[in-house]
Amino acid sequence: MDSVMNFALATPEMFLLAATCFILLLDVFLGEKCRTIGYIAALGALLTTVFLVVSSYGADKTEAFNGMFVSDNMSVVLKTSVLLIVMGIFVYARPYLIDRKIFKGEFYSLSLFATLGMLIMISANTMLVIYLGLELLSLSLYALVAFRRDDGRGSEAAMKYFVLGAIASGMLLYGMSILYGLSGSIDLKGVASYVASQDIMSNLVLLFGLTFIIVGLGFKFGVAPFHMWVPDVYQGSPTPITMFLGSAPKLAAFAMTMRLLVSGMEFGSMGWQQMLIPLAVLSLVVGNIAAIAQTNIKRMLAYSTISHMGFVLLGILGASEPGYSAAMFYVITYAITALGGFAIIIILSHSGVEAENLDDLRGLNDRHPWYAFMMLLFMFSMAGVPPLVGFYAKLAILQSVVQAGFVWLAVLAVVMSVVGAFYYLRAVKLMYFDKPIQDELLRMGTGFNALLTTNGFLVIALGLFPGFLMALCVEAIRVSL
Amino acid sequence: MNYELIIFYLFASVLVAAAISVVTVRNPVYAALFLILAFFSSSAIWIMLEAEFLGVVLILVYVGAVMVLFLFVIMMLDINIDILREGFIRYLPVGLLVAVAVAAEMIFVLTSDTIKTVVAPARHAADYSNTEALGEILYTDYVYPFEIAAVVLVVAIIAAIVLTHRKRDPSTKSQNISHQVRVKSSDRLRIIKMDAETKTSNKVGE
Amino acid sequence: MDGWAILSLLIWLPILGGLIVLVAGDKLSRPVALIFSVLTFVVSLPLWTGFDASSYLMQFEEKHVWIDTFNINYYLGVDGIAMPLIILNTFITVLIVIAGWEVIKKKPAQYMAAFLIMEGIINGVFAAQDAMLFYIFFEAMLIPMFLVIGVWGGVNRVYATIKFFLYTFFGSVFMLISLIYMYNQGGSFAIADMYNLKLGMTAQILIFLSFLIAFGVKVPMWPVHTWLPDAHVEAPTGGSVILAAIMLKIGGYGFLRFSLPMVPDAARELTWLVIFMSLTAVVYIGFVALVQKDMKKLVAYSSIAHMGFVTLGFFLVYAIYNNTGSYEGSVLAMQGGMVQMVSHGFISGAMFLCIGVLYDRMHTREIDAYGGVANTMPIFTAFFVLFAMANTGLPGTSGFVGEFMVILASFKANFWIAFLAATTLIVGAGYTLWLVKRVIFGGVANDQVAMLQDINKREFTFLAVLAFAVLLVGLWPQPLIHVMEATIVHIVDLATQTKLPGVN
Amino acid sequence: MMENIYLAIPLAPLIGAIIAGVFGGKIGRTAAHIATIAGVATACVLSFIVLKHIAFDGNTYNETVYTWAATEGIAFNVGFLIDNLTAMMMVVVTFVSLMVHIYTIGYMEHDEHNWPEESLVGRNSYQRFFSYISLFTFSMLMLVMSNNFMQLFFGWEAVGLVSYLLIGFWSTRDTAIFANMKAFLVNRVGDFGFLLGIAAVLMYFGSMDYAEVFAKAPEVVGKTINIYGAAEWSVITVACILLFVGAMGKSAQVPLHVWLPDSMEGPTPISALIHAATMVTAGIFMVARMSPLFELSTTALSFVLIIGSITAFFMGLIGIVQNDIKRVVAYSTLSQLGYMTVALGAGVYGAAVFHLMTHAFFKALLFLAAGSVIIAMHHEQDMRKMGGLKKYMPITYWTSLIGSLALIGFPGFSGFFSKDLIIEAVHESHVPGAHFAYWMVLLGVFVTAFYSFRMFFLVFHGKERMDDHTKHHLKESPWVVTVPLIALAIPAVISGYLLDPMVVGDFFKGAIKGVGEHESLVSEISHHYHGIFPFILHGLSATPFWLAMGGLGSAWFIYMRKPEIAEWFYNKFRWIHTLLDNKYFIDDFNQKIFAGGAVALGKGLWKYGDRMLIDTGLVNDSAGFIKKLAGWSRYLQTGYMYHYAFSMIIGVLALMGWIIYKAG
Amino acid sequence: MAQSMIPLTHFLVIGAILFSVSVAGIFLNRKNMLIILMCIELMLLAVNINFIAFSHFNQDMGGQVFVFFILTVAAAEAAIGLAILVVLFRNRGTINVQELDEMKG
Repeated sequence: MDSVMNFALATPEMFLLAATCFILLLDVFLGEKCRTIGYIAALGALLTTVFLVVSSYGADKTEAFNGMFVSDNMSVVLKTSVLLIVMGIFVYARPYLIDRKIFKGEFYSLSLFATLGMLIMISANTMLVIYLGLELLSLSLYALVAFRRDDGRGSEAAMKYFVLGAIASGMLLYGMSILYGLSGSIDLKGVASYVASQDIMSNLVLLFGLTFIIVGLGFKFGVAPFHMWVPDVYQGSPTPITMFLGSAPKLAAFAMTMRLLVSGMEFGSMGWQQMLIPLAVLSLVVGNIAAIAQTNIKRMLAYSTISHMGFVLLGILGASEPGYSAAMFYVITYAITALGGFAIIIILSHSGVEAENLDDLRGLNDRHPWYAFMMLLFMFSMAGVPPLVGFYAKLAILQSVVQAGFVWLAVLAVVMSVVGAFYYLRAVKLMYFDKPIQDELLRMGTGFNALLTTNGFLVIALGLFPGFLMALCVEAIRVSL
Repeated sequence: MNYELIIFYLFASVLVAAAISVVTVRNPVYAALFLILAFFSSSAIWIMLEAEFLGVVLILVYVGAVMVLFLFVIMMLDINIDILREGFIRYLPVGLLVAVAVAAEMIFVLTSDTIKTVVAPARHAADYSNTEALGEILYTDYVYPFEIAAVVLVVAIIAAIVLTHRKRDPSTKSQNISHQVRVKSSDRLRIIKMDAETKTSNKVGE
Repeated sequence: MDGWAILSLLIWLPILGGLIVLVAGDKLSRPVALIFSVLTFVVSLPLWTGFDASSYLMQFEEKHVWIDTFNINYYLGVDGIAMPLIILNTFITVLIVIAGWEVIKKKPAQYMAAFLIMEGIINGVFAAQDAMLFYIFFEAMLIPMFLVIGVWGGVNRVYATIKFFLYTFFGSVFMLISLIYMYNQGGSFAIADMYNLKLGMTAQILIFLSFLIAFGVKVPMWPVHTWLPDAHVEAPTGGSVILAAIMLKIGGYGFLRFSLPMVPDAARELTWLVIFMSLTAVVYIGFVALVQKDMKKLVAYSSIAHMGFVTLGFFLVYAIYNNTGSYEGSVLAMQGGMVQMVSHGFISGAMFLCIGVLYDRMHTREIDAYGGVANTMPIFTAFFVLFAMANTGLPGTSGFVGEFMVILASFKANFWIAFLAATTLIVGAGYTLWLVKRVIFGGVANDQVAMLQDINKREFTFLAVLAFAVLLVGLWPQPLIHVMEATIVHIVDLATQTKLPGVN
Repeated sequence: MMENIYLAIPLAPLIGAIIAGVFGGKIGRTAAHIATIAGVATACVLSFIVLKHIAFDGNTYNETVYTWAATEGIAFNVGFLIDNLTAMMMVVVTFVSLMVHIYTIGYMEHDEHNWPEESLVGRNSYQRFFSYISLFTFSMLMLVMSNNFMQLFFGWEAVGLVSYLLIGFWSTRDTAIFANMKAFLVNRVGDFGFLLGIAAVLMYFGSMDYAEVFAKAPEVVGKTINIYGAAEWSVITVACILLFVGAMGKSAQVPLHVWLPDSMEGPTPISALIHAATMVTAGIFMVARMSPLFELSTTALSFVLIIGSITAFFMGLIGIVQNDIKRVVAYSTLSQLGYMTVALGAGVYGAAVFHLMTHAFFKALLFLAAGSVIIAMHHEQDMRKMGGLKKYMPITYWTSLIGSLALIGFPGFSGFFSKDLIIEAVHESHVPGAHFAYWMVLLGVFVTAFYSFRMFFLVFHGKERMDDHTKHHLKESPWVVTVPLIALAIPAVISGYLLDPMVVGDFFKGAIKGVGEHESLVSEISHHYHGIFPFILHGLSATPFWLAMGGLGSAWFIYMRKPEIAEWFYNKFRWIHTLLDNKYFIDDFNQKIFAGGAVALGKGLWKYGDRMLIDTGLVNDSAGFIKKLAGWSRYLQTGYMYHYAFSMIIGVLALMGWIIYKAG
Repeated sequence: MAQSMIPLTHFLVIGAILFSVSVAGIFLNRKNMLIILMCIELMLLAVNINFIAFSHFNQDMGGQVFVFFILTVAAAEAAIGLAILVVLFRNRGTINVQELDEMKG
């Protein structure tokens, strides 16, 4: 298949690119008053892309563009999830943007470019494309973080994100250069065949390159000790952007990890397993413990993300199919849950008031029981309490970890999730047990509410019936490896 | 020791020195210039590695565009350079330690047998064109990344505009040439008729 | 009724009811909740009437594939130990709904909904025959309870409820790991399959300890009991009742369902530890209860002491064997533990309801604030003294049966175990009667007591129903003992067979 | 037919109790006492029928009523064992109970005056009281009719409960509610041993049923149990001593006697019924019932004997210094219970039961008489404020005299027969400690006579020391009070003449076992026995009689003739008085060491164990530590970009170092 | 011509040194954001040297293509970085790294 230029496979990406450019132009020509058209167009573009992506499900693993593009079930599932999540973000973001007068076409075009970057990453089959997709995503995100130009925090966050992100890319590239140097190929297949011929634990240079790769991945996931940007950027970004950062890119990071570590270096699992263990442990510890001391709700969620990514790493480091599918399940469901959590923050922070502090959650049950209940679901799901999806995700991960023989890691993980339960409980406590500080009515649009309800419903439904999604993940991993 | 090696060492030392200068000089303008020097030297090294095209591109793109951009920004931001080096010395030991540790660890690994045993390939013949070889694959095998790179550049443009473009302040005065050309005398001068002044109407505050 | 999926109905009917109550709003919530709770209770009765007591096998089974990936099934069934507890649960919930009728003024719909949902979940805990299903219900229960204590609780409710949640959560996560481990060994989460799983000694001991933490916290056993007094003190009356009457039982149930049959060799090895903890609960906690100044705390501590008998009864089996060389007496002990659980459900529930009755009038639980309540509330006094006597294990009340059986059996294990266990006769009577003396008897202590109104019809109803239950079980426990006999014998069988690989 | 009667006997009082208790407020006082009295009367009449059926027609009955619980081949039944012992007990219980019921109508007539005005619980106190005593009758009948240990324990505790309720009947009195709690707790100490004893029986005999247990007793004789260290104890000894600990609690033997004097806080009828005639003798009954077991252990018997003799003598001594009329009777009860226990220890169970019966009558009589006095004195119980009541209350006076003579064992009165028999038996006994016991009981006779007549003289003779108001109202009690007095005075005299059939004859054969050595003891006594009148004559010349007379005489001399002797004695031997007045300081000791100790221990455990170590130390501090960690972790997140970059670099370095280490 | 006299290690060491210098620069530079951006350029330069060296020694054009794209992306990155810097300067009036600590903890 090498030389066949099977362009058709990349239809979704191409369509999305075209649609994005179209929306960009549309925005320029329609002007201020017709922003909603751009919004609808963006949603339409995403939805169409979803259909295009889904239509290729079930096919065998197929490559295109001289082997640089790969389409498999994993990519389909992840892409679909990414696209749907971005759609959700668009819906959630709208009232926020309108309130702050930044309801602009650039938001959509940059987000769509970022989405495109993620799609590219997910389907990447060479280190080069991975890098380019990553940069496309990252550059869009840097700009989005600084999207509120008059906000000092936003620009500070963007600066930090940019610099650290650039360092991380540099390190990733350095690692890639080593891999390239050793294997003589920028292709993952070439790398894979080289690694297969080596005993990784005695090939210091390979391990060395691997280290830098892991750093790059770790940064993208936001796992300790490469997590330092996460809280600051989460806090500084406009909430919809935080929502974006905290959800979809984790899927892309997962895909990138799967491509680099599993497709590229499956035979080197001995090596990267050893490196992922300290990262996972550190993330679980740092994320859960540091979150306790937070008073800012976005920072708290940031630390919580760190700990959740630690869990994802636990799944990956099992280096087994169940582990990968568990991690995939985890990352998808986490993104869904996080989306809901941030949506609540958006609700709380409407009309010029930025909901920053945990105290803003106070008395939410008195102000709007339904929102409070939804938030309760998200929080308990993140804490891993059954029957919500967060529990099931953790269960799958733990199962793979135990299967891989790392019972102590599983124990550590659950102990840390008990610690973590504390701050989720605190959020629930504020909503349910405390009196509201302000009793301003909370009212969002129908679309928003419907989506939020769906989101909450998903958290329960996927918890009660995780079978379908889990089977999807298992199948995706099985076929794609 | 042949002269190739001497040239390598020459450029390498210049490169390293320039790099160190970038991070140590007080004035950002100098830093930018040293960076340009570093690019020049590395460009030379690349050419020694038969990557002529990239060597040239490095000069053209980097020195010609990126570094100019840097200098622009430096000038634009008008930074007080006096305070810029404060604390540098204080953290120097730690910085050095880290740098040396990183370098040592890297060099330790990179000088291991895996790398040492790599045999240098034969040089290409004189009629070999690096540019051509690159060009041949860039638009065929690498068309996909190439397109992505294009998108990345678009994003950069959009992002830069979104971030830095400001709505024009309505009070700012600017030339509009077509406007100037199309101007008529009537636009410039309007003759109005007025009644003669009378004493009675000449009151203060009227 | 065979065709009906009774167990599913018992789980989902109250949950559905809870949702309907939420939708129905505050005004309608009470009658709707009552209807659903009574309905659930009625639905649970066929479990008793249709139960075949001669078999230890699961009855009313339902099995559906649930999560294929991990071979997790929606597998329900009850045997002689689960069935009485389910009925206890449905029964107590009715009382809770009645008890909360007028008292709960803040968000009654949410209150009632929480209890109904909790009822369904707890039924699920007892009915689950798949370990993961059990675990899910086991944990899910925490959410409504967390809210109940936190929203309707007392001054210190936040501390108490978070403590409660984290304690229990902490306890249970280790069990999760153990279950996963066993799944990885045996490829199934079905409890029955786990019974057949061969496990090495180290694995067994670790699994046993994880179960011990999980269930020990729930029971609660000394020294992981300190969440209970706090939770009780802060919880609203209904919360205390469900906590004491049902939730604690889940811990005991877990020991029977999981610890003993799954890791018998470890249980044998560590039986001294459990017995030590149980006896400490009985003696140590008894003394601690003696000096409590808060009525609820006192009863909470007495709950811990009583639950000590449960765990003691369950784990006497190996000690009896070591002492006498036969397992005769183990069934007696285990049944004693089970009866004690059911009986404690009635008695502690009743005690907390009584305290609730007082609290609703006086808004304090300080013992010192009372005195001479008998003078103003004679009918209440009659009930209170009855339940207090039941709490001291007076023969003729249900409190006697379990303690009696356990003490009798414990003598077979060791004189001193029986000796220490029997001290509850003195200490238990001490703290209970002292409470009665200070609260109920004596002259009218203050104006507030003088103003007290005796119980109304609603309060009379639930106290009378419980009094009836307490006396019924006390005077004729045979039906209760009979239904669980076959199951207990089976559990003793399982617990006395080694599961070490290579043996047999 | 008989089954129904057996069932009806306990149930009739129970129904009465329920009617009076639950519906008391609705049906009113008269209906309540009619219902209960009817119940008890039925039981009483039926008991006599049963006595006839069993004792005279020579039947026994041992059947199960229902299975309370059954597991592992052990049946816990509720059932009746009716033999001569039981039948006798039933008669005593129901008869005394009936008398007390009737008496109560008069005694409690104006009970509302005993309650604070506003107290609702006082409104129906009359009905409640009847309900309680009927409930007591039921419980006591369940106890004596039981054919197994479980039911025995049930009755055992149930009578304790009623006793608790009745001692604290006047619940607004602090002393009463203290006394009832004390009574319950001290009884619980006994029950503690009792329950362990039952457990031991179950373990080694494998049954709860009396008949099966007794049948298996010979097999268990050789078995030993290891309790502490290497010492091996005979199972039977351990079981018997444990069971006897229960009896010590219920029958108020030293050192578990402390509750009984305090129990006088309750209304007098129950002092008569429960704390003199019936409940306190449950322990005696129980040991007699268990005689086939006790018989097998000399050690246990010796223990019983010594405890009994200490109680008999030393508790009597305290009676001398009491001024409360009921307390004197209470200490006399203690002392008499000691006598019964001594008899048990000596192995003459029949004598013990015989004394139990006679004592039930005369002590109930004495209590009711005391109650009659109290009614007349407007609930004044201090004897120093009485005197010369003879002329006001003739019936009470004469019945009291009969009771007192019976108590001191004056020949011809019932107490004489039973007590003399016990002293005789102890004298003959070879149980270790019998010698000591003999002297104790012998001296006890003097003491008994002394305090009994001290009381008698102080109350009925001498100066009238009461205030004028009381004096003005002094009159004989109404018929409901006096009729029971008379009705009890009759058996208080004549029941002694049953000595012939009951002890010497084979009345208790089959019910009470006296095998081995002790049987010979009984037969030895029988050998000396030549009929009832020779026995009386012999008694007139025996030491106990003269001791009793001496006691009587000194009481007369000191309190009627020369009160200054008492004064002198008081001043000279104040320490003895202090010692006796403080009941050997046992109460203070208990209060300090046991009650205070328990509270202190509880406080300590709570404060240092629960709160400090577990809650603060383990729970809150670990949570606090994590919080602190969280606080510190915030410092790591400095906000400075170069620190973030530094962390990444350190991460890279560490990862590289780690992997080089791993690979190397 | 014969093969090059300069061993691969030399190039890699140069790359490593550049990499370390840039890392140190980022850590040491606490006042001027611009220098940090330059350090990033240096880091990319180090990577590029690696790629080109490997490309040469592997006789594979992939590395050079990679460098080509890195240069492209780096230019874009620089543009965005500088744009953010400008925004930051406008908001804060400074590009002092030490003052960028509004968010922490």
